[in-house]
Amino acid sequence: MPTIQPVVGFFILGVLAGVLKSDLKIPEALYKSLSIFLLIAIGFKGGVSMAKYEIMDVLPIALSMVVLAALVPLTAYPILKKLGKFSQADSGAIAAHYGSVSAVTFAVGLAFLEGIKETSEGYMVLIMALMEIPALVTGTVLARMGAKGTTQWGKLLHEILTGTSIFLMVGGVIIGYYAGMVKLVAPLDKMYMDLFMGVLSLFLLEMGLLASARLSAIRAKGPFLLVFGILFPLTAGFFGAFLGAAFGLSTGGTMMLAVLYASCSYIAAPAAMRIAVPEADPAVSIGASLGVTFPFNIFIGVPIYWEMAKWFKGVA
Amino acid sequence: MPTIQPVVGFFILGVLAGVLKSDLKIPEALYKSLSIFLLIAIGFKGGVSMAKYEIMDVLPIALSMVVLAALVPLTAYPILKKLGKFSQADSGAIAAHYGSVSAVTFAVGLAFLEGIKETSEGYMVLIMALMEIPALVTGTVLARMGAKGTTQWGKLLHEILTGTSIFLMVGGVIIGYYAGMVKLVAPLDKMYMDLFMGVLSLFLLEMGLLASARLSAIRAKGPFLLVFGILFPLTAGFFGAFLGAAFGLSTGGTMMLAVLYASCSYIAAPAAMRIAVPEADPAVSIGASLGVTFPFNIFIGVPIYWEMAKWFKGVA
Amino acid sequence: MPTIQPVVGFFILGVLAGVLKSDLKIPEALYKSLSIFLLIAIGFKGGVSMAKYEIMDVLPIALSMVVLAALVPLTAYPILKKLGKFSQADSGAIAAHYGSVSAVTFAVGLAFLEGIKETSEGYMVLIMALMEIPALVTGTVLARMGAKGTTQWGKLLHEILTGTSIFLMVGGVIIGYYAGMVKLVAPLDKMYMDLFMGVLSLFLLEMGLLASARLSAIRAKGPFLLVFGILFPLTAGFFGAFLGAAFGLSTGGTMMLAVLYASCSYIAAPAAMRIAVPEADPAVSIGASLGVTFPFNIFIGVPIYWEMAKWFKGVA
Amino acid sequence: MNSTIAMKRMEIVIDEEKLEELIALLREIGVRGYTFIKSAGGLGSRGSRRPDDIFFEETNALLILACLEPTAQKVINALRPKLKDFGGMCLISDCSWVEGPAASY
Amino acid sequence: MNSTIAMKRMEIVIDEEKLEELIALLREIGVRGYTFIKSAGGLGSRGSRRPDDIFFEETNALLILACLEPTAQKVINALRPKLKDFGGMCLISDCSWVEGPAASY
Amino acid sequence: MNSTIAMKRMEIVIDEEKLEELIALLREIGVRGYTFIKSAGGLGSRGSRRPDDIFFEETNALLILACLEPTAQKVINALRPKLKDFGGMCLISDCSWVEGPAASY
Ligand SMILES: Nc1ncnc2c1ncn2[C@@H]1O[C@H](COP(=O)(O)O)[C@@H](O)[C@H]1O
Ligand SMILES: Nc1ncnc2c1ncn2[C@@H]1O[C@H](COP(=O)(O)O)[C@@H](O)[C@H]1O
Ligand SMILES: Nc1ncnc2c1ncn2[C@@H]1O[C@H](COP(=O)(O)O)[C@@H](O)[C@H]1O
Ligand code: NA
Ligand code: NA
Ligand code: NA
Repeated sequence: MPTIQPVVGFFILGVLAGVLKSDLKIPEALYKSLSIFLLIAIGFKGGVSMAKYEIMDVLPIALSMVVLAALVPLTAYPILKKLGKFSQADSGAIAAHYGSVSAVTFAVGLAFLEGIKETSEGYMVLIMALMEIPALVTGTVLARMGAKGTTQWGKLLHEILTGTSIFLMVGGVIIGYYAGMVKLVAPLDKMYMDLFMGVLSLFLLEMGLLASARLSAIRAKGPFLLVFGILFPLTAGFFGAFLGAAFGLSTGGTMMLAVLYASCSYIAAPAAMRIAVPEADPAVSIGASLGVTFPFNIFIGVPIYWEMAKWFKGVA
Repeated sequence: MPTIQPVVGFFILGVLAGVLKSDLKIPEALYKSLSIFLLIAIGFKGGVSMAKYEIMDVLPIALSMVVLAALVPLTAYPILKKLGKFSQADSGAIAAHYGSVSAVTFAVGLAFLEGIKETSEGYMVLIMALMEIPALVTGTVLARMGAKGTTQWGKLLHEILTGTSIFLMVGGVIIGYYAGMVKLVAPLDKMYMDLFMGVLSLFLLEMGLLASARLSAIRAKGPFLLVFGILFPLTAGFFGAFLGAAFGLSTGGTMMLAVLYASCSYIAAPAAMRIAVPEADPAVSIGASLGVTFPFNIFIGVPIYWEMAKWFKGVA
Repeated sequence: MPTIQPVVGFFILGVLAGVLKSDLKIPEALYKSLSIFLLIAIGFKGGVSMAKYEIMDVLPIALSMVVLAALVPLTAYPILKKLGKFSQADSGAIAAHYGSVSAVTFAVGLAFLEGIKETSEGYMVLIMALMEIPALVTGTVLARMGAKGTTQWGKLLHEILTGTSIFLMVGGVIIGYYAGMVKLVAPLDKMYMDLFMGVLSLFLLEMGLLASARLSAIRAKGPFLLVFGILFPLTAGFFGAFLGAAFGLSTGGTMMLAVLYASCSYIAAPAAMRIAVPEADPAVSIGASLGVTFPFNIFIGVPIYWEMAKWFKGVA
Repeated sequence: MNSTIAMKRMEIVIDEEKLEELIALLREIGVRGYTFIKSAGGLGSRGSRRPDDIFFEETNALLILACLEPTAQKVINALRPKLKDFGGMCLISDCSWVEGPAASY
Repeated sequence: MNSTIAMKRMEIVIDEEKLEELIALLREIGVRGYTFIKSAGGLGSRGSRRPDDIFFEETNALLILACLEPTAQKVINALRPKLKDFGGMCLISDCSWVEGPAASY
Repeated sequence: MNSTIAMKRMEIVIDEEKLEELIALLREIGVRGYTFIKSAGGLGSRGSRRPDDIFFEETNALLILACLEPTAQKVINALRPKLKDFGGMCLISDCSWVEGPAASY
């Protein structure tokens, strides 16, 4: 079993600060700046390594993986509704969160690969950006099926497509791709590549603070969400690893696809669901995704998805 | 024609975010922090490379180029007044903006030279800092000629000299010069040199957002300002390139002088003009300099000034 | 005498900006972000180099130095009370400030050693973090001896132990130590080590601004505090250097211990004293420690402590 | 109190996003002065809105307006149909304006 | 002013740290709307509190509350014993609420 | 409302840059309590001032002051000559102060 990355220690530090009621506070402007940096950097890194592929060769594979991502909320929804006894709106909203992805979990996955000197396909980042769309749309449809009142589809699609996350990641991919093509990655990499891990560490510190504040929100449905928040990503990750191997990705890429399927959103999805399903309670979905699944994934999930990837690649 | 730098792609990204009404926002504290960084870094880089010259050798040349910068607003003023039909106050204020310089355009110029592995004289940055003074003073005199009410010269000079831009750039020059002399550039360069391009990229993202918001302000005088905002910097840049070659600068330095003459201010000048010529409408001058001339310069102007510099150096 | 580090030039720049009433302002969010960075970085650097020691070997030495730190406020108190004619509360509070330490002075000391290619023991940072405790507790006891009203010991200890400074430094030490043990320092060092000096430079700029604003607060007791603020750290530093040599530290480590004893707090101590000794006037203690002792230490003190360390090591 | 003019003080709380629209409305009516503060939090009929929630940036703006009674009535008339869309509340009370060189009301 | 309801306007200034407690208290009483602003500075019996002091983050919060008279009296009664611990002040004045679709008072 | 004291509530809006000067003036008069909020925007006789304009940092400060009538009159007298230099406005209204342990007025 590979060693745990030091960077995730910052998440524990943040949780501790919350638990011990330390007066540590991350300025809001810093939190936002770090997330802008990470989104661009993730996109940029992906774009640079995408410059090595013929874009047309990978597009069909990438798109299939994106479309298949709609299966995740479709699976999550009945579980949440039947077993979890959530309302239709809440079930749909939580399903959308789990179908969507977490850029920071993705980043921790990349850091993990870096630590063990492995790589993954650059276009994984594009898949990540695009996966939001089927997940959020499916989640919304499920939440609103048969409900009265019209869904603000226009506003929702605008929010999804021009929301900070997708916008900056896709922008980063394009600039990184261009930089890779014209061989001018050089001075930008000092910032977006070399500092990636350091910036991620500060961001995880804040994530820890947030997670410890959010956990209390899920108290009522705590036991169910604890089980769901661990077993569901494991299952989704298993499916992702299977798909990755089936599509012939590298072992690193297979793991990253498992991470994408397993991770769930706590930035883009809450913003979208607020518009699409305002009657859902955001405290529950954020509490589960940030308080349970996110820490599970970065500490335990990522190494497991790596083992899954190796196993599937051995089988395949 | 050399390739466009990836870094300017971030400007496009910002403009797009504005046009598509993305919810992307750069926190104000980040914007200010980036500009503090860039001003120090520009000064520091310049100071370090100035440490290679005998300061007394270059001072007379530098001062002449600064004094000659007063010609720019003197030329711009009658054009704005006669052809543009602006009020005296507005003409003077816009002239001051175009006589003054843009540190970010300068930075893009440096990035361009870095991209093609060329260098320029370190003291260009000192010229940039000093050029503000004749430009803003001349612009103020023009705007206030024969106007009633007294000009607050004391307050204006204090604003110019201790304003954040000049203060940090000159401070950076002095510290960089000292660091160069005592050969202790080392650990500071990891920040102020290595990260320069990365920080610039984030700043350009915000510039793009601002530019797209500002363009609407010039609608009334749009066609005139569009033509003026492109042809005037081309002419001023041509004059700068001529001067640079005449003074015997390197090709890179010649280009940078052209950039200085061609670029126009949207940070220092607005602040100064608000004090000196409060009756001028800042929306127009900022709209023209940030919405038209700045993007023109960073995408099209800089490569053209490079060609001009090569041409003049060939001739000279 | 070794050359002055360029980085401290930024402190002068900040003071100048204050004196000249420049409109330069460091956004509050940047100031806080920089201090979060510096605290983690100091801890992380220390932790990484601690990974080279057997922790049990150094613990007794480290703890003795921490306990002996209580001597500093005990010495300062009678001087402040008798010679300085301060109230009991003020004397205790100022004593606590001078017994406590300044992480930024420590950082300047590290930068100094880096400049002359010397090193120090990594566990100095742990000593720094722990030294706050005896200093603040002793200062509080002195200030409250015989005073009516109960001391809020619980709240005070919570403030000291979970206050941002100690929390982040100790957190950084642990993560750095872990990273050092598992040999995964690599991508985090690009941020927390390489950028240390650059971030410090921006922080010193703000310190200069603050110091110039704070100096006016000590006008009434100015002459006494000026003498005290210089002679006391020199004496404490001398004692620290003696101890360092006696405990067998390296020359660099001996100097750093002198710096710890000589430096005084203007972040952690004010926060703690506000809770423990609310009747003391914070303007005086912050004015003396930030306006007098901090600049003295970073410009003149640090090189002197280096000479002291060399002298004691020669003697020892 | 001498040297003061009797006026109405209006206090409007709306979604921060709608502030520009409200200001445009006020300008149309001919209001010559107002003061606003952003990043306010609150509780209302649509639940609570908090400026420091990192996930949802739902903030209110508070606008204060001193004007003569007829203007106040005009503002109310213009505002009432919009209150639904804007959300929030509008309070009115009596106040006195201390006369100074400027008369921005 | 037509279409308005006579109400009480309460204005409370307390330590920002105590805001959550105050809000909990208000909710208990059954208050249905309020607006607050953080990062306020001020001077009071415990000396001055400034939002921009880099060493001491002592800030106040200002809370504004429009409600009917009986609720106001309930708030006063609940608040008075707490005022010592909360610090700060509480002002009350008359105001009129412009009727709109929502009635968050 | 029982247990309250009748007072004047003053509300002053000025350039944020002038706030220190205003506070000094208030202290001279002997005012014992006030609350202020920075980063306010507004429209007045000198045009509009916006806290979020990245090019021009023109912001107002809002200061609220509860005091007894004689103090209020003193403040007005001291403030009126300065209003030109300070810019801004000053409103006065009636209010009641809820009695508590501290009397910072
Ligand atoms: N009774 C009230 N007192 C003070 N502020 C209120 C009151 N009712 C509503 N508000 C404010 O108006 C905002 C929007 O209200 P609503 O549209 O009813 O949700 C709330 O978030 C509060 O800031
Ligand atoms: N007379 C007053 N007018 C306005 N605000 C006040 C007044 N007295 C106290 N305050 C506010 O209440 C806060 C706390 O007051 P205190 O608990 O008395 O120190 C102060 O910092 C002021 O912001
Ligand atoms: N009638 C008014 N109501 C509310 N605030 C006002 C009014 N007139 C002026 N102000 C405020 O006072 C500031 C300065 O006003 P002035 O000095 O007239 O430009 C404005 O920016 C507003 O914030
Ligand atoms: Na997922
Ligand atoms: Na120019
Ligand atoms: Na000390």
